[in-house]
Amino acid sequence: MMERYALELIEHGKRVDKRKFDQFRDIEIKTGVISKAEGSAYVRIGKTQVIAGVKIGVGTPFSDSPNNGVLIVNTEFTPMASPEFESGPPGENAVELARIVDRGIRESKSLETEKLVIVPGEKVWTVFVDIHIIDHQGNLIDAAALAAINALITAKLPKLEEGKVVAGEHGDKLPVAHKPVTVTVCKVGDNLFVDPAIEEESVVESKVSIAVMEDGKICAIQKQGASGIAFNDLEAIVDLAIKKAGDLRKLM
Amino acid sequence: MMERYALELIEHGKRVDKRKFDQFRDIEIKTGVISKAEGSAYVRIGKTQVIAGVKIGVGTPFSDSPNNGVLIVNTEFTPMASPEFESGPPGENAVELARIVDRGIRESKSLETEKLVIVPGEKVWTVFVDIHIIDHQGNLIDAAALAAINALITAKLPKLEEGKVVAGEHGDKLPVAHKPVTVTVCKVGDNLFVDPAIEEESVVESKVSIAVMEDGKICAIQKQGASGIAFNDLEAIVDLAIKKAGDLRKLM
Amino acid sequence: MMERYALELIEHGKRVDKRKFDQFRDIEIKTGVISKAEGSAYVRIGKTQVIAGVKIGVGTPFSDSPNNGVLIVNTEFTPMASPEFESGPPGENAVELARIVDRGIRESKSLETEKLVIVPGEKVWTVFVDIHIIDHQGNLIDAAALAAINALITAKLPKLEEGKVVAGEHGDKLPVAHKPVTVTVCKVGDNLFVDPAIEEESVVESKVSIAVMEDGKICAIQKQGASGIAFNDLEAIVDLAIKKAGDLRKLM
Amino acid sequence: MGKATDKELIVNGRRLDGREPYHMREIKMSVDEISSANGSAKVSFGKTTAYASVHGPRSLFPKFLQESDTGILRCRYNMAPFSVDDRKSPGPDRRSVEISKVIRRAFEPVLFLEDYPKSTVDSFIEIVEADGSTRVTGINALSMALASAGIPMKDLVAACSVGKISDTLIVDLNGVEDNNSESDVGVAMMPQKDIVTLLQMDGILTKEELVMLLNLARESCKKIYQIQKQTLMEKYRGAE
Amino acid sequence: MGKATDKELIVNGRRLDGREPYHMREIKMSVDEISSANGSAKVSFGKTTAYASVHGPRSLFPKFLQESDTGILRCRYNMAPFSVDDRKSPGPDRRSVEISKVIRRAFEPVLFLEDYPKSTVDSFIEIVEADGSTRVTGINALSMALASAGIPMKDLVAACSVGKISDTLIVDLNGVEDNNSESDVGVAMMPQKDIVTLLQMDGILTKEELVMLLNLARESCKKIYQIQKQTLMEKYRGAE
Amino acid sequence: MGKATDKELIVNGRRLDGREPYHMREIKMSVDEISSANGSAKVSFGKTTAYASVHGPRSLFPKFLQESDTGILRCRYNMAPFSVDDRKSPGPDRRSVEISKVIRRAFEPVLFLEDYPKSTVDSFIEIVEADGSTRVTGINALSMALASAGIPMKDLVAACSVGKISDTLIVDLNGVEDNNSESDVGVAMMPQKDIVTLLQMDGILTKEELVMLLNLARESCKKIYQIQKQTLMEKYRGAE
Repeated sequence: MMERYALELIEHGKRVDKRKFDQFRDIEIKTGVISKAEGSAYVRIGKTQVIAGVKIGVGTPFSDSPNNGVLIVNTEFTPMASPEFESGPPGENAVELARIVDRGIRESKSLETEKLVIVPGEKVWTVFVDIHIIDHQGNLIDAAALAAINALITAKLPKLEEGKVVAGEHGDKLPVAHKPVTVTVCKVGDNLFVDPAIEEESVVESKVSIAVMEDGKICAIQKQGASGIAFNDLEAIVDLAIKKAGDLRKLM
Repeated sequence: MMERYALELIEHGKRVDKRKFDQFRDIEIKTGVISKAEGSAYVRIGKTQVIAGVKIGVGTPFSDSPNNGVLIVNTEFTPMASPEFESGPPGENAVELARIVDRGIRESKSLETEKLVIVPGEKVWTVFVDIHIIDHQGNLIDAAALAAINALITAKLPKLEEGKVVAGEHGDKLPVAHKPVTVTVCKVGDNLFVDPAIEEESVVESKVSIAVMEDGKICAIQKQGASGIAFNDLEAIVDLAIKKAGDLRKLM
Repeated sequence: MMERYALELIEHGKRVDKRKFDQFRDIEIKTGVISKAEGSAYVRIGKTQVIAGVKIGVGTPFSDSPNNGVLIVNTEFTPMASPEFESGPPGENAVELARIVDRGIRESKSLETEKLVIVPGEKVWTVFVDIHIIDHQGNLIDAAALAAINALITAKLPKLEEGKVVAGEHGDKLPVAHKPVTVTVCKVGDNLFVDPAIEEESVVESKVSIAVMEDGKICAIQKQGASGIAFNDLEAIVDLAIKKAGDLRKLM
Repeated sequence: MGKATDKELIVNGRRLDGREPYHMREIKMSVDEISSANGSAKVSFGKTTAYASVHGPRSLFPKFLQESDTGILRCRYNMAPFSVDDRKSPGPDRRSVEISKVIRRAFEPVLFLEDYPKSTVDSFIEIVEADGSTRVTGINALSMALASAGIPMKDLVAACSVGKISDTLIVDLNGVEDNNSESDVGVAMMPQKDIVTLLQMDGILTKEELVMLLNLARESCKKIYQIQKQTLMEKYRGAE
Repeated sequence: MGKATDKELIVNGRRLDGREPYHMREIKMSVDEISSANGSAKVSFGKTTAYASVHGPRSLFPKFLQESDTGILRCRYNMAPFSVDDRKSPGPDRRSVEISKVIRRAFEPVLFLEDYPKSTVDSFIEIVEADGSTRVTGINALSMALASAGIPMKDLVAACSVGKISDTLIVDLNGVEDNNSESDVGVAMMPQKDIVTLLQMDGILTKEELVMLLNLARESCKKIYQIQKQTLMEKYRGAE
Repeated sequence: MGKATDKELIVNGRRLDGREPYHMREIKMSVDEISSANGSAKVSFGKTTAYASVHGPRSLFPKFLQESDTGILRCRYNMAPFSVDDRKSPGPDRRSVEISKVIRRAFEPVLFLEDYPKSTVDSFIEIVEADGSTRVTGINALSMALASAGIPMKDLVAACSVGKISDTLIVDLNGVEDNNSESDVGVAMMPQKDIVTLLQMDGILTKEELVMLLNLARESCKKIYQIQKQTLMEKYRGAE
């Protein structure tokens, strides 16, 4: 029902909640919401709610990058957040979301992993970013990416004493060099729009998530959806993402 | 059929096997039944049969208790023992049983883990208690707890040579300071009784497993079953458990 | 359809592809087909295609054989190779195949694990033999065993620098002392035959896989199939396997 | 589980966070936090924070799980990886399997499941920050989520933890108290009917101490119930 | 698998436990050990001890596993964690997956599974102590469990291990012999029909040695069969 | 992912393997490599080698997965354990779960799935040697496997990788280039319809660089399409 209605509206240039095609729902960002976490952020886009928490521990580096800390981004689609989510190991959508968020951070070299070495080749900081979906009302990717980067830029390293973490005490800020922002551009017919509400999401033919850096450079792209995109439409999609990423960044 | 019959009997103050409400079926305890195990016990309560085996190996301590050995209690409900048990990883009933038995031992500080250190902070004894159900004819929890503590109090530490276990040779007794006994009190209507046969177990409305120490102190409680218990009934349940625990202890 | 036809033919002393009972389909063996692997072999028996790849890494020895390298044989029945194979962890047929191939190599002492020690008791070479089924058209066991031994005898140890493997560079040959060959003898009624095509395989009543060494000694046997075998038939089965193993070995 | 501390936990009759023994931490409750669910709530006791949501009653699939004469309740208790000092690996562990079971048991007595044959009520508790007493906080949240979903209940369920620490009986254990207590007890009740639906106890107590703690828990559950009721009334005032 | 020993395993024609090469260990057999099962048995060869139980024939669920024209046999071979020197992690490993399969194959020829369409016979073997020859001990137990369940069989199945050690052919390998043998062979037979239903061999043998071992195994299976038959007759004498 | 190298990757305008920036490696394609499948193909770009096979359209079981008004496409991308420098553990990891999804998405637009209600087209890609650009090589193979299975398609799908390395835009990254690139882009297209069905990009690019790379990818896909078409025509010439 709602889906057909949403589709008809889009075809007439309108949206279920009267927004413009290039308009996000209202956005709320709160950081430091989980005191047990080294960094955390709550992001609400419309009714979509996400918490990202950063936990930092001592680990071993990967053998092929002995002088770098480790970044691990993980998402669980807890069934609390949507009647469509099921218990169990992450499905392909949760894996894809985590990997898109991961690449936005990793490929922009936002996290300065070379500064996360404790003992070269042996001990490094392992930075876990866990994204917990509280309420799924559309556009999870942009919300999750926004929560992740906000949790990272407010995170502090744990305090070390004799090589062991002291629970509850913290030292320097986690070194984060960039603030990539991810914008997902949706396509229905010839219409491009951003920030789909959940009713709109189910009628989207294809969408492209694009992570954009402060200087407008692009650091990650992922096409999604069951339809193809005309080659000649790609540039307009990229342009829209870059424009909206700038708007979103102002909220941070 | 049997269930309805069991229920009617209980409501008339009787039981399927003519026992009194506060009476256990006949109990058999044999220790040292598995020579490959560091400690073992076979317990039969009526037709319910359980074997507990203790295996002790060299492990690393948990980082938050570097000067303590490790206790791990595990149960598998092998499908051999009941047409209701299925192959696969432990279900919630097997997990709950293992955790109830575990807490009875752990919370009473029966196993003196501080005496199980080989190299402080690095090497400790890890004590596995595995409970194998042979025949499930009711009251698994009490049988399992009884088998576990009997296996522990008869267990010996492996012999160490140059930091390695010598297979088949043993040294000192495993240090066990207490002998908690678990009694599960069942409730149907206003009737309290112990040691349910399997036909009775399926009509039990709620039950409370209580681990009791030598001095009558309580070291673990778990309410089970789909019905609530009137607050004012709790004390009588605890009293009955303490009384029967004393009786059971005489068999050890 | 094809199965009934295959069965009728066998009962008349014939086969679907006009072969004799003791005749293999044409066999192709290519080694060195995967340059990323330390050793590899492609084997085709009729339309059945298998690739075995050997990867060698630095690992720790088993505690009960500190002065031996480690051999691990693994098979995945990728669903690519047959409409009957399903995704997921190896089923019982894949496990059985891997273990039959493993025993043919291990029990013949073909891989000289005592020569695979880097630091005694601490570091040894771990030799993985992974068997990838490309096309399943019958007689996977003989094809897999043939691919595995051919991959092993052409494998080279990785080059070590300061205890670490140098990617892409190799040193000495992997020490392999024997070349066992496995032949599976099939039984339908009173007929014994080798190398079943897939249509024949589904009507086989029982079969025996036998690994044979250069000198005709036997190093592993596994009976398979849902029917028993008359005790008095066993010797003829062994004789046929020994004879055909000699033929197969000439192709290596 | 738990990290020991060397500090005295009761000083001059006060706990480390300044509370008197029988005082609970600051309690925050709200409902309808999750628009995708049929009912939801968020409850904090101090820093310990739980979300709960309810989906259903809805048809149960696959069909072989259905019971023809009654509905079933399913419950999942889960801790977010970042909710604890050392990151928790995602997915159920033995602790959460057991807690999910006893929480389900704590609610089965209050629902009219026989009214929903072949159906399931799916309930979810997510602990986003854990500073002790997580399971009882989750139960308090789930109780309100079920109410906000409009699912008929015989009574609300209120829950709290009590325990013994430095020979003192206390109410509402926080994380450091939980890890260092001589004994802790979790209780869930139908407060109007005076019926206990969850009871778990760890550590050493005399019977007399246990009875005193149970009475403390009963009183505290009644206070919690008042807050639950008031929160629901403020939200759904129009409907009364 | 297996820990080598430096000891001589055959001294003056005797094995370390005093047996002559062709002698089996003490064999104990009993049936109806597990009241919850349709049939059950317990068998020991020396310290090696196996329980077996049978549930069924019973309807098979989920339905897509059913075969319309025949029943199926399912088999699970499992070792208790405490049954071996180094604790075995619970759950199936590759060894037990393979053994479960070959044991199933060892019994399919003796059952009339076509008499139970859409049904399953579920059989379970639990090794509670392992001192060599566990799979054949389990087979002997399962054979008697099927008989005690009253499931029609074309013949009993009897099984034993044979092997070669210090150039000597032996019967019924114990743990240390198993770990140090030059070769070991597991055989299961329908003893009255002289049909082999399980055959597995490891290690190096000439064909002549293999044939001698197979004959030894046949003789030993016949002895085991006599004990099985006698145990069943003593138990069910009244029924004959 | 990836091991850095200290070498210069572009020397005198040539890549380490001697290629000019826009040149692809040697491409080999063949179809009907797997007789057990309805369609199959093998494609190599240099050392990178992928097999693909297709089973179906066939009925989908269990039934609750069926969609009444359309067929579904399932896709599995997998790397053989021996295909990479450090042995890959068997089984899906997060990378292969994601790649399987985007590859499925790359083919859904070209199939007439609505013609196969309640059915599935099962497609499999196995990478037996991995030297960069494995997913696009797999896509090229799967495209031909679908064609060889006789499944109607709106267009073939051709795919290639492009990227930026040492400030140079290049086509068809090999393994060492993949691990050291400043940016890499994977593109799959319906070449006759000029429609993009897969687009993934990693690493830092200006919008202008991205547009140039996309155009390079389009040209390369068209070349690949020609080879696909020719391979199919040579094989199935008789059918035209």
